[in-house]
Amino acid sequence: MKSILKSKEMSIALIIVMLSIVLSFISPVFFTFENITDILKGNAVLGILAIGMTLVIITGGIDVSVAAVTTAVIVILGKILVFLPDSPISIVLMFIIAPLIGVILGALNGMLVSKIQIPAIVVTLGTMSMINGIILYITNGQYLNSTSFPKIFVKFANFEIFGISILIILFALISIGAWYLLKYTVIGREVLAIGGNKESSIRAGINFDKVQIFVYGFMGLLAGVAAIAQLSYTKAVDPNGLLGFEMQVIAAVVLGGANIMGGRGTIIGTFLGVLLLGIMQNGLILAHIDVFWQKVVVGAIILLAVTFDQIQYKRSKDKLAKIEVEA
Amino acid sequence: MKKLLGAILSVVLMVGLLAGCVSSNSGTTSKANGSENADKSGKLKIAVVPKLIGIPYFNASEKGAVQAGKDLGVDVIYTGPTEADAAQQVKVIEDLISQKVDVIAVAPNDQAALTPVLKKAKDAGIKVMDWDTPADQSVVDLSVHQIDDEAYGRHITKSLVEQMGTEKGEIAILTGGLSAANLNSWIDGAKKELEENYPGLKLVSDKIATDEKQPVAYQKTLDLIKSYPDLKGIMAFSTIAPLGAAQAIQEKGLQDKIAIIGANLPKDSIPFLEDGALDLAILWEPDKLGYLTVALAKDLAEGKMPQDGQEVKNVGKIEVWEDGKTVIMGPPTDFTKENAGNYDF
Amino acid sequence: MNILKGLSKESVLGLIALVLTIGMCIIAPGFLSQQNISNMLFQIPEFGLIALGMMVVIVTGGINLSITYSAALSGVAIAIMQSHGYSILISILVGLVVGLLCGFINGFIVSKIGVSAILVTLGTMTLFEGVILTITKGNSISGFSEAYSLIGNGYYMGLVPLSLLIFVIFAVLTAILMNKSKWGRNVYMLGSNPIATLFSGVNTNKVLMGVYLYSALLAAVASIIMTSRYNMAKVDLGSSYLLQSVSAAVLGGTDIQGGYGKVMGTIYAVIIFQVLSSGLNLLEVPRSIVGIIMGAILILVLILNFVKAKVDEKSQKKAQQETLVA
Amino acid sequence: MSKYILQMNHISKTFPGVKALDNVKLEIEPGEVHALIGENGAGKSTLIKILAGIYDADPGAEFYFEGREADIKKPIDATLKGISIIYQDLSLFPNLSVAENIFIGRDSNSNSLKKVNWKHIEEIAESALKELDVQIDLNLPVEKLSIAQQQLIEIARALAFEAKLIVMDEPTSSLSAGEVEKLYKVINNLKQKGISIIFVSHKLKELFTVSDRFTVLRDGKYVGTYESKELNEDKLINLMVGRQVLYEKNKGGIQIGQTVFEVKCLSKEGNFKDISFELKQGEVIGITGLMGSGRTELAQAIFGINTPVTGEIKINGESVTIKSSEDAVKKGIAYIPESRKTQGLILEQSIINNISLPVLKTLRNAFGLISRKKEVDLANHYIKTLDVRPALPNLKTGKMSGGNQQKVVIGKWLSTKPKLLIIDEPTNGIDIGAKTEIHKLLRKLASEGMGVIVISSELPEVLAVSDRIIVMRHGRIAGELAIEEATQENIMNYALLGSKVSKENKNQGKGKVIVESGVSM
Repeated sequence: MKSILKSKEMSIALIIVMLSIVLSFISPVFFTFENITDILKGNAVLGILAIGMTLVIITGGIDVSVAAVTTAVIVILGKILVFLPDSPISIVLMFIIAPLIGVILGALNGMLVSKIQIPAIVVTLGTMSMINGIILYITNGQYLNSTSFPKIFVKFANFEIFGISILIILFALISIGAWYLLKYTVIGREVLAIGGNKESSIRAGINFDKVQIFVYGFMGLLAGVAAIAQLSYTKAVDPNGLLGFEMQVIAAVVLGGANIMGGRGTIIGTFLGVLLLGIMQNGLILAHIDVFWQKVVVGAIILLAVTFDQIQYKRSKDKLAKIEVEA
Repeated sequence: MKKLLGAILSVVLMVGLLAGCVSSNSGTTSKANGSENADKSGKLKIAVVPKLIGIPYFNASEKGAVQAGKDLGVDVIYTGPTEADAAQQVKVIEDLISQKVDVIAVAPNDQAALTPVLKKAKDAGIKVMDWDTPADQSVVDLSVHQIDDEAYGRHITKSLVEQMGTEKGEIAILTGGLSAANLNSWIDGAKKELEENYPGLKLVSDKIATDEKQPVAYQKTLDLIKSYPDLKGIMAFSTIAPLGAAQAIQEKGLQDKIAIIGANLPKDSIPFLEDGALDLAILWEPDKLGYLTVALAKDLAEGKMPQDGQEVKNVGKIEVWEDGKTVIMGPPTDFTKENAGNYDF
Repeated sequence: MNILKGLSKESVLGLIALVLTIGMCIIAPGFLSQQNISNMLFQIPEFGLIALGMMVVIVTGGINLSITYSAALSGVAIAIMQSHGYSILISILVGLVVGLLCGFINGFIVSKIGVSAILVTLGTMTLFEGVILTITKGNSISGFSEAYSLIGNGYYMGLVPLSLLIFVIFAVLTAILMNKSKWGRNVYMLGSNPIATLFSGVNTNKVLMGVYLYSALLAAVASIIMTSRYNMAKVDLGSSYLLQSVSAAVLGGTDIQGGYGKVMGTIYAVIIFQVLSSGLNLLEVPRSIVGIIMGAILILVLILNFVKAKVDEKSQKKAQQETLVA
Repeated sequence: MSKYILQMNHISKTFPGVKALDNVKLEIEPGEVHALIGENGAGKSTLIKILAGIYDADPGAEFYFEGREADIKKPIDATLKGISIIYQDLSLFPNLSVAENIFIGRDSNSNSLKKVNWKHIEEIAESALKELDVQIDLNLPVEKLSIAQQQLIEIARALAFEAKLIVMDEPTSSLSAGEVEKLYKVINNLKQKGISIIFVSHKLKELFTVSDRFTVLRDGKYVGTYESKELNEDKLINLMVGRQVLYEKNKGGIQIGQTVFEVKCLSKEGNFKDISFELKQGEVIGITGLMGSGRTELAQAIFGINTPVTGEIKINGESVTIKSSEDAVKKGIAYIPESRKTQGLILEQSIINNISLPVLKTLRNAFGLISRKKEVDLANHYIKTLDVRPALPNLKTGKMSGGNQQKVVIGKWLSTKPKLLIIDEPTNGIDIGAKTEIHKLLRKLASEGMGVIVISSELPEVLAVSDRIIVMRHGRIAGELAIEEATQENIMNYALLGSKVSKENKNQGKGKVIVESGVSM
């Protein structure tokens, strides 16, 4: 229990709490059920992608093609949805097709990273540029609204349980699922293991390539789910809607305490990272901060958070390095 | 040292290779322009450069431009950067100069940024005009405006007041990007109208950027509604922002409380117009603008300047300002739930 | 594969650049026209400078995501100075100082506090963007003097674009600094193994700080060329170069983990990108396809490098063991 | 059933161009501790890697485990059969808990989505640790443990896998004397359970303490297998290197000159306190002590890496402040760190680049740029004087043997012409031939006027090179011994107890005494 209090998650949780207290003083609206659910709903897509990215980053990789993959799935889904009948089967079908396409694209990244051993950032930079080009070529940026989608889709998108949107539920399910995966499944432990020590993991009989393909595939899978979420959120296909989104995803993950060199990262941390970004976006308008200053504030908070975290980390390391000196 | 020398040498070689090309080819280029194009197909080459390609608005313009090309028997090259970045746009234009087109019509991402390259185009004997968004007026031969910017902004303010049904209360402005010049000039027009005629309306915040993304506009609108519970109206500039804003209104069921006027395309707005979340979309018909641009470009290449009140086929009557080169396509079109279905963009 | 044996990564790339250039000369109409050549020569410098600035940072095992915004910030500073009537020289100086300040912030947090570069520059990227937005309100700033526009648009001796000359000077300077100076050597060593470098009596903090300052300097120079060429400064000035510059550096053979990277390789990569982009445009290939091809080339070249490295390694092992036996 | 648990016959391994193993055999009895010994490059690690399933042996090999032909293709196959390998650099996951580290690898062949049973994992880990009779919090991440504890985790992992054969590769290289004792106990314990152990080590004395039998390899060939009682250290060394190599205790009595280096009351919180000593021209000071006694911390503080410190440092009588390693080099201090591969060398870089690194400033030409010629000359000079092999200045140092790597590091620091050379564990992981060479070199440098401080945990080494020995304990100087009075015993007494117990042994300092490769800390 003690270790939890000292963990990285704690410091970001602290920042969130402080920010929330300040914001609720400034704006009474902040701490309302409606606002909180709006924040969660608005960041569900970010959250789902960030969770996939957490696994990738734990293994020491990175995937900058997430936004492109998600958009690709959205575009394909949009094209398919038009032909689907107005029946629940369509929703089921959507939940089969979207993750499937995502997995295929993600596994492609995984294959290149593991088999050809190209650094992940480079592979995904390449696939990002290719996928973006293909999307643009095919769609020509065509915006598609929900009028042509089956009615059931709109119903699905607006679905709520006790006032909680299906998007938040989706996000929650994914979070819990990924948490379970990391904590309670063999592959999840292997993800942490190869991030912790590549050499040892091979000696321990862990199939390094398999795990890598898995994490990128899983990232793709979540990109597929995120595509459904984004589509439900905007109820429209906007091929440009996620341009540059990968940076936010990565920012959320690293803010959540995952180590970009691998080995460290938790679902709860990432969740907090997403929350922090969401609250900042939301709070700046609520706090009536001049629009032009908003980016300055966000940048400064990111710098403060990472600096603070690093100083903490150094301190704990120094403590560990101490030896007993006779008085 | 050897390696460094090698490196420098190879750079020199590379440059030399290219430079060598310069001398060997400069002869042909200088004699060229009109004749060379003519002997290929005899058709005029008209390049239409949007701010970026791959967004609905400019796709709609493309349709009109291409159609005009077919109708008028000219080659239309519709190409632009993939991001609304002035630097990229300059490169596109530079490449077009290399392609030796006859006319370049550009919707500048940044007025000042394009001035040098447009001058270069002119020096190469290419006719230069702007469309959609004004370029530096000293370099263009013709300036095609869909609309008078200030009048458009004022029109949006007036329409908002009309839809709100009151001249008192809080309103907000959403915009695509803080650095979009044409959006900014419309917003300036709208603000002028507010200041001069509607002192009762209070702008709650400076223009709010939505990054040309629907989810961002949606989120920011939600935040707006929450922080300003008395908000009565929203002006949403850019083709995407109104959709996000309307979506927020729709989902919160505030159709009757908050009026939204958007500067967007009818087809995308239909669900929101029908629902009442979006009260009015005000824009022009971008395909007509594309058509008009090409039509006037052809005339320009043939040495004809437009006349005030001139009737352009498939577009309608145009207005030409006193300077003789500023063309206004016409008044904006109000898209309502009744007529929105009639348009294919 | 055997043909490539013994050639360095850079030479292979140079060969690819040459083949592409020749190919384009043959298939793309007007590729050899004076106009196109001069376009390419005008377009290379700004991108080339930013790519070099990125490369230097990647050699240390870091990355500089704030490079384009620090360039934009310098540009804005120059534009503001000029529009307030200060002389070109003073404006440029102020622009350089502003750029170096950006570099200093990155360098300080990376070297002194030890935060990983990707995090720091992610933060400063947003920060610098915000600062520019706050200053400019998102508008572009222009009002440069005629003389200033010569930097980006003028010719030296009526033939070579001035900006290209500036680029070549800085490329040579970078090559000399990286390969021949004490600092440059330390940069490579630091990129290979920062701890051993520190244990060799090298002040690694200073070296890293130098890297971020130099990266910012190159960005600032690029911004001088850009502001002059585009006659304005704005928040997104050159922002599309960010990921492209990473691609160029990596395509140029720079090891993303640090320790390796050559100026020449990066320049070849920049030339490849330029030739492809101009050539494909002349061929009227849609812009979107250009992106696809660029991505594909990046991955293909890396696969080629991978295969070549495998082959080389094998033959080297053999050779080495033969000498050991003998 | 044969009497051996493991039988490897006709094992050869050919790498492209070189035969690493040539018809080697290895036979292990159940419940024995078997020492596998040979110089660096003799083929020990290749043999172990074949056993571990990392390499395939050349065709014709016979490989039986528990009387059955063993088909080991992947590391995990070996583990599952009951062969556990504990590598020198350990195979742990710093970010994972103790329990998980003990358990890991068992599930790797099962369905990836199978549920991890934490209770089961903890039970197994707990019982394994119990067998070893150690208590470590199961939920602690391994990175928070000491090296000794980590080693125990490795052994516990082997036990959890019900290993019948455990290979320990240099298990004591980073353990303190007390911890080594504990390890011996654990090994005895395992032995009693009938578990066989293959023990790989350079420390001969240690091997005689624990091993029942020895298998000696030389140059990839099998030399023989011997009972422990048939051998003594001389014989063993003979078998290993084919010639007699002995450490000779330093005679002392050299001419000493002025004080070249002095520290006064040097302290750093949590590292060391009130350290004062002087180093005279011509002498070599040996600093020794247990792991965690603060000796490396002290050296790194003097070198400006472990700063800030309080107290005074004087070079040639002049007081200096050293805030960084850069300062230290400027003031004429050189430090050769204990970890050659991470701190001493840049493995991806060439010999030239490594040697020239600290002296780049002096290699500049008229334009202030690095002169390639000067650089190559410098590298070649040290390659020649130190007999670095292979003598290829452009070779990446990562591709060289340990001894030659160490020579490159020494060359790098000699190039700075230091007034003071501190060398930490100078011969760690280096074969005996190269060790004596390095010792001779250190003596020679001192006699030429350089101040030399040798930090080592190998007492024979300390005794062989030093003129004066400083023993540290818990961050303080526990005692100082002139070489004439120093013995392994009284050094140990200082290191362990903080006082000299001087009974007999007085005359051991005199005359030519052969110091066995023995006790180390």
